[in-house]
Formats: sequence, C-alpha cells, structure tokens
Amino acid sequence: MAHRVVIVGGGAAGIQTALELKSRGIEPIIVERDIELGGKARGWHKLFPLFTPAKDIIDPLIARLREERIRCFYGQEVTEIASDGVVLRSGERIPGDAVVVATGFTLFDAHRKQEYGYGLYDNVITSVDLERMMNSGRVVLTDGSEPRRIAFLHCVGSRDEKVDQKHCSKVCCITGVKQAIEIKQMFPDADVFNFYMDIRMYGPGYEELYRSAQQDYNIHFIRGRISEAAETINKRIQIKAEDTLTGRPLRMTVDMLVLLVGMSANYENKNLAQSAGIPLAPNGYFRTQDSFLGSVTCEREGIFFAGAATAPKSLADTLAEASLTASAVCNYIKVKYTK
Amino acid sequence: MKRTSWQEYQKDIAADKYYYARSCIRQNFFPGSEKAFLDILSKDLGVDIFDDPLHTSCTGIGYHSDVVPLETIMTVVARQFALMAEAGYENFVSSCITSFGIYNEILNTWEEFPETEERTRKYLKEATGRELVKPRTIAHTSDIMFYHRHEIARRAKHRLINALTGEPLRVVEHIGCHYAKIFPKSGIGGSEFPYVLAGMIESWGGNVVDYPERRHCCGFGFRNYLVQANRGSSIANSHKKLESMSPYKPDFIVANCPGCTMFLDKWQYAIAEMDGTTYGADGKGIPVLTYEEMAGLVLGYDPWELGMQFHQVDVEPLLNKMGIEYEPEAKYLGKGGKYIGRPAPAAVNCEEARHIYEIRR
Amino acid sequence: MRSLNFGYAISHPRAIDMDNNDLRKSRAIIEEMPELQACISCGSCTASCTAGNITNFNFRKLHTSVRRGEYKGAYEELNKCMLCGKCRLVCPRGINTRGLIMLIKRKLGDF
Amino acid sequence: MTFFAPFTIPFIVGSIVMFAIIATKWITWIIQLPKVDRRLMRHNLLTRKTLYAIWEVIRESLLHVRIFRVNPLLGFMHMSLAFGWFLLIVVGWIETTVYLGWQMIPLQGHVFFKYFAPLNGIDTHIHLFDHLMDALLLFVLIGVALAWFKRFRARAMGMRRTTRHRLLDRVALTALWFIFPARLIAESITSAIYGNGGFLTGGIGGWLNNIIHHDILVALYEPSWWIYSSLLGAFFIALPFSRYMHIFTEIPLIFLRQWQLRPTSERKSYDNFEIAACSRCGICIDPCQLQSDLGINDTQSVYYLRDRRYNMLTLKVANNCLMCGRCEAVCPVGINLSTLRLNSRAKRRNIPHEGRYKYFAGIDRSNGSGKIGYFAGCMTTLTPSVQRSMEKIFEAVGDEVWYADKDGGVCCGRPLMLSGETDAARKMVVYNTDLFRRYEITTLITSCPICLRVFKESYRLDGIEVLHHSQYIDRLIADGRLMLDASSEVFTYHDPCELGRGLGIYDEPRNILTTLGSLREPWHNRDNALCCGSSLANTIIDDQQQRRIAERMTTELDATKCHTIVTACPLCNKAISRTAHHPTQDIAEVVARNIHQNC
Repeated sequence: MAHRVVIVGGGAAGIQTALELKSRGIEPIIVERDIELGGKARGWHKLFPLFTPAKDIIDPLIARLREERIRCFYGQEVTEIASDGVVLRSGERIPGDAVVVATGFTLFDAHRKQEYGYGLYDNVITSVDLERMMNSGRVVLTDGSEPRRIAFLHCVGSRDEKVDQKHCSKVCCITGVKQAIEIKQMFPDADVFNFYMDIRMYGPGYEELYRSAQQDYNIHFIRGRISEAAETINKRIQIKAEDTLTGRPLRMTVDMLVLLVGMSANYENKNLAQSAGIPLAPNGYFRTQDSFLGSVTCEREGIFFAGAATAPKSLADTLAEASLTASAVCNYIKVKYTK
Repeated sequence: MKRTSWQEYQKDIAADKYYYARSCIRQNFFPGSEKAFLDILSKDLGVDIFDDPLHTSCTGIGYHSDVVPLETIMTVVARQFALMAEAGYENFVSSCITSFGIYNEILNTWEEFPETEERTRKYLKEATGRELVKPRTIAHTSDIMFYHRHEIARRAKHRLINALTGEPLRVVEHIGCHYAKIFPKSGIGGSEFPYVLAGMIESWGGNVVDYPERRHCCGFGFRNYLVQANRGSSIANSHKKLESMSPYKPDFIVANCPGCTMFLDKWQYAIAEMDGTTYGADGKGIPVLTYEEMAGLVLGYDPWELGMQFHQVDVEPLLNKMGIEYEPEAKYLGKGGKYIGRPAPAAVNCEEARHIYEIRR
Repeated sequence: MRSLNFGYAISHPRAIDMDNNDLRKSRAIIEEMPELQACISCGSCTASCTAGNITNFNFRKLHTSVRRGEYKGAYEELNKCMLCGKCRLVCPRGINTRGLIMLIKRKLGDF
Repeated sequence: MTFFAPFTIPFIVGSIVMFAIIATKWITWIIQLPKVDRRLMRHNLLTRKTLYAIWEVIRESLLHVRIFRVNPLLGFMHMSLAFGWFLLIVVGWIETTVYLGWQMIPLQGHVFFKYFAPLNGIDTHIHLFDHLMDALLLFVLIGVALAWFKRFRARAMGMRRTTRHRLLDRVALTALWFIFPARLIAESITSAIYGNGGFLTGGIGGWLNNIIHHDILVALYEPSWWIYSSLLGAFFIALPFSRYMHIFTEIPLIFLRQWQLRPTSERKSYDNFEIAACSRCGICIDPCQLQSDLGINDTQSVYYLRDRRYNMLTLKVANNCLMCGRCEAVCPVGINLSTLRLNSRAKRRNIPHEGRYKYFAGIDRSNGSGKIGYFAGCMTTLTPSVQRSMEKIFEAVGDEVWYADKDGGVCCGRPLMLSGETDAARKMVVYNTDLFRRYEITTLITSCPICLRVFKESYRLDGIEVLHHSQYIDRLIADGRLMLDASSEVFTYHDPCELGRGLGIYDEPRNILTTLGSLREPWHNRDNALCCGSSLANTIIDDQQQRRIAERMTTELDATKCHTIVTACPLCNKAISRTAHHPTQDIAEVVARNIHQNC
C-alpha cells in the first residue's frame, strides 16, 4: 500500500506538492478550507513579469489533480497538525505518514491603514480589487468613468511596524509595476504615479520590467510613502506624501488610489504551530529549520512546508518550492519506512 | 457615516465625579464655554464636577515655547494631581487640549521612565509638601461631553437641523492635534478620525463634513503663532483648511481645542483683510463654535449667556438657521445690561447695527 | 481687494502641488527624452559632478523637481553645469545626461 | 553668321540666369566677410598662394585627384564629367576660333557650333576637330554612364551608400544625365543629314542614314537641338539651387582657403563657400559610424551641409555627430566639417547668463609646486589609476609637478564649446589660463586629449608648452630620463579622435609601446581609426547606441589578439573596457608598471 501524506491547503503550493508526490508513488490527500481549489492565485488576472494569465497556470494544475484522482477535502479547516496526521474542526482525524503545511498567507487588510481610507472613499481600492476589475474586463471609477490619474501606493501592510508587519512582502513592488503598466496599456493618456519606499526587483526580468515601466510607459515613480488620503467633493482622492528625492512635501489629487497590499501570516498559524509544538517566526509565519538545506522542514520530523506558509513568496517561487517539499517528503518516508 | 473605525479606539471615561482643570486660553477667550460646561454637567446632567480654585495653569504654552523646563512642568502637573486627590477625586478632566496632551505625555513619561516620576514626587514634596497621586482616569472635557451626548440629545430643545429646510446642518469638526495625534489611544476614535466631536454632532442631528484637509492642523502651533515671523505659516494652515472645507458649504465649525477655536475664527478675519477672501454663505464667514456652545445651543441656553458674542465671525446667521430665539440687541450687553463695547465692523462681523446701544448713543 | 499689513502674509505652501503645477514643459521634456524617467536616483551624477564638487549643484534633485513641474530657478541652477559629461559616464541607467541638461535648458529657457 | 536660332533661347536664358545668380551669391558672400577675412584676402592676393590655388583648382576641380585616392573608378567618373566637359568647352572654343578666325562669337555660337556650321569640317581635309570633339564627348559620356551605373551599383564604385537628394537636385541630375546623350543625338542627326562628323557622331550619323528615312531625319533635326538646348537651360537654371553649385563654388573656395581663410566657432559668411562647395558626393557617409554601426542616415555631413544650405537644419541633425573627424579626413573638397557643425550649434542661445560661473571666483584646487603643470581633466578623475601612474612617472624622473585639479577643478571648456556654448566656455578658458599663469608653469601636461585640444586651439598659453602625457613620456624616453623594462607583451593601440585626427599625435604613443613590447595595429588605425562612440560632441545618441559603436570598434581591437589594449584618452578607455575581452589600459598605466626599478 502506498504511503499517505496529508497536505493542508489546496492552493498552488498544495496542488503542486500533491502532483509531485503522486508522481513519486505516494498518495497525497489535500485538505482545503475553501470550497474550491486554487487558492489566492485564482483571483489574479495576469502574473508578473511576463503577463501570463493566472488561469493558464492554475487551471492545468487543477485539471491534472483531477486526472490523477487525488483525494481532496473541501470546506474543511484543519485545527491541529502532527507528524502523523491532522485533525479537522469537525474533530475528524485524517492520519498520514507525513504532513505538508501549505496554508499560504492572508492578504493584509487595507482597512487597518485607515489613513488611506480604504472602504471609506469610493475610489480607493487594493491591488487585489484591481486584479478582479481587470478579470472582469472593466476598470472604472465608481461613477463609471475612466480614471485619468491613478496612484499606486507600495508597501501597504509591508515594512510597517505600526500595523505589526515588519517584513517585506516581496511581490508587491513587481505587482505595482505590472499593474501600472496594465493601467497604462488600458488608458495610454492617463498619468500613473507609483509611490514607493524602495523598489525591490529581486527576480529575473523584474528590473527590466521596472525600467520599461519608467521609460516606455512613462510611469512616474515618486519615492515617498503617502501619509494620508482624503476624498474631495467630487470623489477624487487627495493624497499627501513627501517627495523624498527633492526633500519637499508633495500633494496631488488622483482619480483612483490603488493600495498594493502585502502578505500577512495567517492568524491560525499560531494554533496550528502550538498543536504541533513547532515555533513561529516573529512575523507569524512558520519557522523553517534554516534558510538553506532545511528550508521546507522544521524541528519536528514529518512536518513539511510548501509555499507562502513560511514567508511571502511569488507564485513561481511557491511552485518551485513545492517540488522541493515533495522530494523532501519522499526522502523522509523512504528513510523512515524502509528500515 | 461610513466611518466605523472609531469604534476600535475606545477609552475608559468615568461617568461621574470629575476634577476639573481649566484652560488658560479658554478662560480668557471663551469664559462662557467653561461656565457652560460646568453648568451643563452639574445642573442639566446632575453629575459631580469640582472646579478647584487652587489649581493653576499646566504651563503647557511655556513648555512648548521652551521657556518652562520639563522638570518644572512635571512638578506643576504633579501638583494638580495632588490637589485632585486631596479634594477626593480620581477622574481628572482637562478643559484644554494642550494640557490634555501634557498630562498624557507626562503620565506616559513617568511610566516609561519611572525615575522621572520619583524625581517629580521628590520635587513636589519639597516644594509644596504634597503627595503625588496619579488619577484613575484622565479625559478631555469633550470626552465627557461625548460620553453624555445621548443624555443631552434626550434633553435637546434644538437640534442641529436647519429649521427652515429641515435639512441636517453641515458641520465641520476640528480636533486639536494634541488630542490624539501624540497618543492615538488617548482619543475616542484614534488619531486619524477621532469621533469625539463627530459623535456629538451625529447624535444631535447634524451631518459631519468629511473634507480633504480634515486632519490638518489649524496652524496654531505655539512657536508658529507666538513668533511674529512665523505667523505667515500659522495662518497658511488655517487658510488651507478653510479653502478645503468651503466647497462643502459648512454651516459652522466646531472645535475641541482652545487654540483651534480661536484661530479658525480669527484668521478668517485676517485672511479677509489680507487678500479679500471670505468664506461661508454671503461671504460672512463660517461661525466657529466650541463644543460647549454647541451643546448649550442644543440644550436651549441663551447664545449671549454662552459667550458667543466673543467670536470674530458673527453667529447670528447660524442662530437664525437653527431657529433659536435670541435678543439681537443684547449681544454686547454685559452683566446687568452694561454695554461692553463692540468691535469695528469687518468683513466677517458685519451684522446690521440694530442694537440698542447704538440707539442709546 | 483690501490688504492690511499685519507684518506677515499667508505663507506659500512648500509642498509640490501636482494639481496646479504646469506640467506641460515637464511632459515635453519627458516626451523628447523618455529615458529621463528611468532615473533611479542613485545620485551618481551628483556625486561625480565637477560643478557639484565646487557648488551645491545637484542634477538629480533638479531634474526630479523639473519633472514635478517645479521650474523656478532650474534654468539658473543648470547654468552652473559645465557640461563636462562625467555624469553620463557614470549613470548606471545609461541616461544621456548631457543631452538632458541641454534639453531642459532649451525647454526652460525658451530657445 | 548670326549665331541665332530659336532653339538656343533655353540655353541663353539658362546661362544668363545661372551666371547672374552665381555672381550675386559670391559677391554678397565676399562683401559679408568679416574684416579679418578681407584683410587676409588682400594680404595674400599677390603671393605664391594664388599660384598654389590655381594649381589646386586644376588638380581638384578638374582632375579630382582626391577622389581618385578614395576610389579610382569614382575619381575617373568625376574627372571625365568635369575635365571632359571643360575640355569640350575649351576645345569647342578653339574649334570655332580656328574655323572662323579671331572674332566675337556669342556663347551659343561655340556651344552649338555644329548646328551653325555643320559643313565647316568638310572644308578642311582633316576632320581633326570633329574627331577630337567626338573623343571628348565619348570621354564625358563614359562618365555619364558611370554615374548611371553608380546610382544603381554604388558598391562597385567603393561606396556602400550614396546620397539621397532633394527635388531640385534630381531635376539637375536628370538634366545632366541626358545633356550629353542629347548632344550626341543632335550632333549625330546633323552628321547624318550633312554626311560628315567625327568617328562617333559621323559613325552614328551614317548608321542613322541607313536605317531612317532622310525626311524623318530632317524632321527630327530641329527638335533634337531643342532638346539639347532645353536640357542645358534646365540644368543651368537648377544649378545655383542644387548641389551642382559646387562646380563653380569650389574654385573661389580653393582661392580663399589658400589665402588662409578658415571657418571659426562663430558662423560667418565664409561658411557659405564651404557649404555650397559640397558636391554631395556622399563619400562622407560610409566612414560615419553613426551610419555603419547604428543605421542613422540623416545626419552625415552631406545631409548636414544640405540642411544648413537650405535653412532646414534641425538641432537634432546639428547635434547628432561624434565629431570624430573621419568624414573630414576623406572629404574630397576638404570642407572643415567639424568646425561648421560646431558653429551651427552655436546658433543656439549662447549669451552667457550674467552670473554664470561666478562661482569660479576664488577657487583653487591645485596643489604641489613646480614649473611643470599637470591637468588631469574631469574624466581622468574617473580613471584615477591614470593620475596615479602619472604621479609615479613624475616621481621616477624627479620632476616637480604642480597639480592643477587633483581635487577636481574647473572644466577645460571644450565640452561646452562642443555644445555650442562657446561664449560661456570663455569663462573657463579665462579661469584656467589665470590659474596656469599664477603658478608660472612652463609646461602643461594633460592626460585628456579633449583638454589638450582646447588648450592648444582656444587657450592663449604663449610661453607654456602644452603636451599630452604620451608626448611627455615619449620625450622622457628619448632623453634617456625614463628607463623602461621591455617585455614580450603585445599591445594594440586605439587612436583617440581628439588626439589623432584632432591633433595629429599618432607616433608618440606608438614609440612608447614599441619600446615596451610589440604593437599590432587594428584594421582601422591612425587617421582612419574608429571612434569609441562616447564622444562628448554627440548629445543625441543614447547609451545603447554608444555601446554599439564602442563594441564594433573594440571587436577590431580584440581581433589583434594582443595582451593589452592601450589608449590615451580616459573617455575611450571607459568605452573600450565596457566590452573589451582584453585588459584595457591608458598608456600612462602601461608605462608606470614597466618603469625600470633602478632608474
């Protein structure tokens, strides 16, 4: 009989791990909290840096999962994890020879930065909202008109101790660049401003895309974090920032303000970690053994990680890591059960 | 109102038994307001509030202007607290936003640096022989008014509604910077969108105007105003706010800080004189009220009893709008019907001269 | 209009006002040399600047201001530049800084 | 004989218009010459220089010797057209004079002599002139044929690209192409009717007589002369407005140039002669690296001169030039292309701002003391090892040196001049001159060819010898003051434009390198050396374009399979090391690391 591995989370990380394990003759079981698979990536329109439709990545993954007849539990939340299985909220226990935690991340709630007026002002939206708008094929202001001046604000819920988010979410910079270009493609006459603290272009092709955004798309990058946003009488958004590169305050009114929300650790990580007796990193993500050879394992044998459960990661990094996780699980099972 | 975030920022406000600390500016510029506060609390609401003749200025202006050292102001503040304890109170209420900020700052400093508290305790003992007892709660007087807003609403004789159209009045609320910008948790609703005044306005029937520069400072900023060379910057702040709010056609401004009430009011006159710009309907200015005056009008107090003739911008249009009956002729009559003089007519105080003292002359 | 002398005036805001600044010249400059936008403000140009070695001339800051529509004094400031071209040699983004200086001067000096 | 026929009217009108316009232009230009230039003219008029000029006119305007050097076939084409036509006119004049005696014959009499005196040849036994004129006509026709050929197969003539022309040029060109074939036809028909003519016209005439009915030939007789005359007239009228203005303008230009007139950084009337003397042969297109490396083909000297002549010069064209001097080196007319380009840049507002560079006052970043001054130059501060090597060399020979700009000084002013701000650059010239004078140096050494050029050309440094560091080092070696260790190291040397073509300094660096090891020349070298692309003169091309030029050039340097690429300009150094596969060093660095230890 094949060995069985329980994968907590049916997002990109979970699916890819499952597929990799299956191809190595191990039987994976996915437990997904949501009623469908695919995780957050389902909500994305196109992926940086090549504008690949997110569907083209996620749909084939799910289709393969079905083809492979991999068992999935839907709408089931895992409350406890151990190296030999997980416990669901219903109290049911799913045993396994190893457990992979692929629980991903939580989007930062932009309401928490109330000075930006998300949820208060009509035309303040998040990067996730914008992806949804682009998925629907229509990016408009609430009154139905086209935006002519759009501001993107980087690092909302990242590198901000005031909302307990000390870490960098890694993907927002490139997302901001990608979305700014998409906006510019949709509205070539619009003025697009990106307000940033630092531009961190860590991946292949990212810096090139950034440069293209600047030079080819004439997107204005202003170094300075917006301090506050306010709504004007005609529903535009007045923003204030410091243009730190000229050392002067800067104010302007825009039609739309897009907040590039970061990644937070899941609130539930705390309970899961406690149940398994494993530590969390100070930022609330699961702590791996180290950043090098033990990047998908923890101190407790039999528990593995994949994807953004341990740190903010791009979809590409997540998929790559999932394969690594599968290989680590495989080795573990081989060593443990062939004695 | 869409904003609900204020509910996340709540604080402990005592229901009764307050020790009252006055404000230097308000005593002089809006004496009616402080009196009204005491009257509303003790007479209308029947709560215990003690106005102690022994207490002094907190010396905050001196502190912010670099003439009073930290040790001194700490000792003065410690003395206020000692007086409160001696009088048998533990809920400290400050009428001044600057003082409120000072009290919070010093209490927090004592907490972070206990040695400063010990030192202050020693100085206080040496200087006055009194014992420092820290208050159980500390609140600004607007917090108290906010706390009792529903009770006041129940007793309301007038609501913040345009008596002619039945529409709610559009009210600009302005919160003093030191209310919650120093310690966000010290204010109802936090630092970004304090709810303390908005709560009163909404419970008394008015609409809060949310305009872009709502959170901006009025420009008082001690050293900005006190040094003449910096006054241009001071007035520019008020100017920015007035420019930003005026498209919303507010019926009046209400503020909870002595400086803000004074400057949003008086700068309207200065701006009119400097570059001819006037705000408000017919260019007669936007009246600026204290929250006590607002509460007083709601409760049916006489505007002149509330001291509203002390304002630079005439309040009569607002009173008419609210349907409040008042004696126009009594505006500049003091105690016992004595004429107290009147300001020269200007762009923002241009009510018709049909006052009895004109006739007497 | 009346004007009473109080001994002070309403200060002009120090903020860059992107709503009221006239961005036409800035747009024309960027249109002619879009590579200006590729600046990442590393400061190499200013650090290596021959004129900046002797004066407070700061090309990075200056062109950033110009892009924001702040032209006041920019032409005069640019006149400090000796056009030696060191900045172009060090620019990591390969911006044609000399060409830009001449372009900005031309646009702001109306010639 | 009246020497008049209606068909001559186009010719007569054409030539009158042409000579009137040309005369007006020249006279205006001469009158507008600045005083200095007119004084030079007066001064040199009656000297040997005038004789040289005449000799040069023959060599260049008629024989086109310089074009022969570029490509013999191209030279022959130009010569056959110019010299052939010239001889046709001269010999035609002799012919009429011989036949009609010394008398006043109007111009058309000479030109259409065959028409007016078709039977003249029969009178004499020898058809000498008929054959001679036919031979000359054939000579010209070969030139025309080559011109046609060149249009379609430029490469065969040694030109990869030819000029794109304007409408009036095309009119003139078309007329020119058909003038001589038309003449051949007209004269052949005439010969056919009269049964005479030389070997060519007579031959064709005889053949025509055989295949075409006599009446038809008679009917074609007048129209053929009409066509010939009309083509001449059209060509003459178009000439002053087209590139063919060069035919006549090159002559006064040669005289003026022999009389030492030169263009300057200020525009002046003299420029018109140079501009109009451009034949738009297009020889300048191929050497232009903007063309060969970047495919830019609207800014080469030929187009620049054309645009300037017709007042349609854009700033972009004026500025889009490396001023490497490669075109100037091959220009058959010897036009001062860089100087002209420079003074059209100066057209931009060039009034120095009142307070401009006031900050120079009181600045002195120099240190050290000595009669020898060393001016590193702005760029050298980005290649500090050059400066350090120079210090090492100075130390080795024990020269006391005053360093003008060790901590960064004031720019030499050439970059500003290259951008057309010559007046503003004067402030730098004045500042630096004062500085040099104050420290009483007698020798000024610089490591930057850009600075060197401006010191030599625009500074008045009488009493101070200005040297490039390669010249200084070469002299040290020659005087035996600097001993170097020779090795088997193989060098290749890149000639910086400003140093080589700009100042003619080719040998000193090579002397040094052959002392140190062996030298391999890249394919393009000396006055044909390629530019590194980083030239300060160009403010139009972008970074990637600069890089492409550098890369192509560096490929040639790498191809020598040397150990070390050597150059003598900090700017070239930066450009080469960007893509080179071999280590790149300044000549000073190479010298400094090979100083003999016991020296």
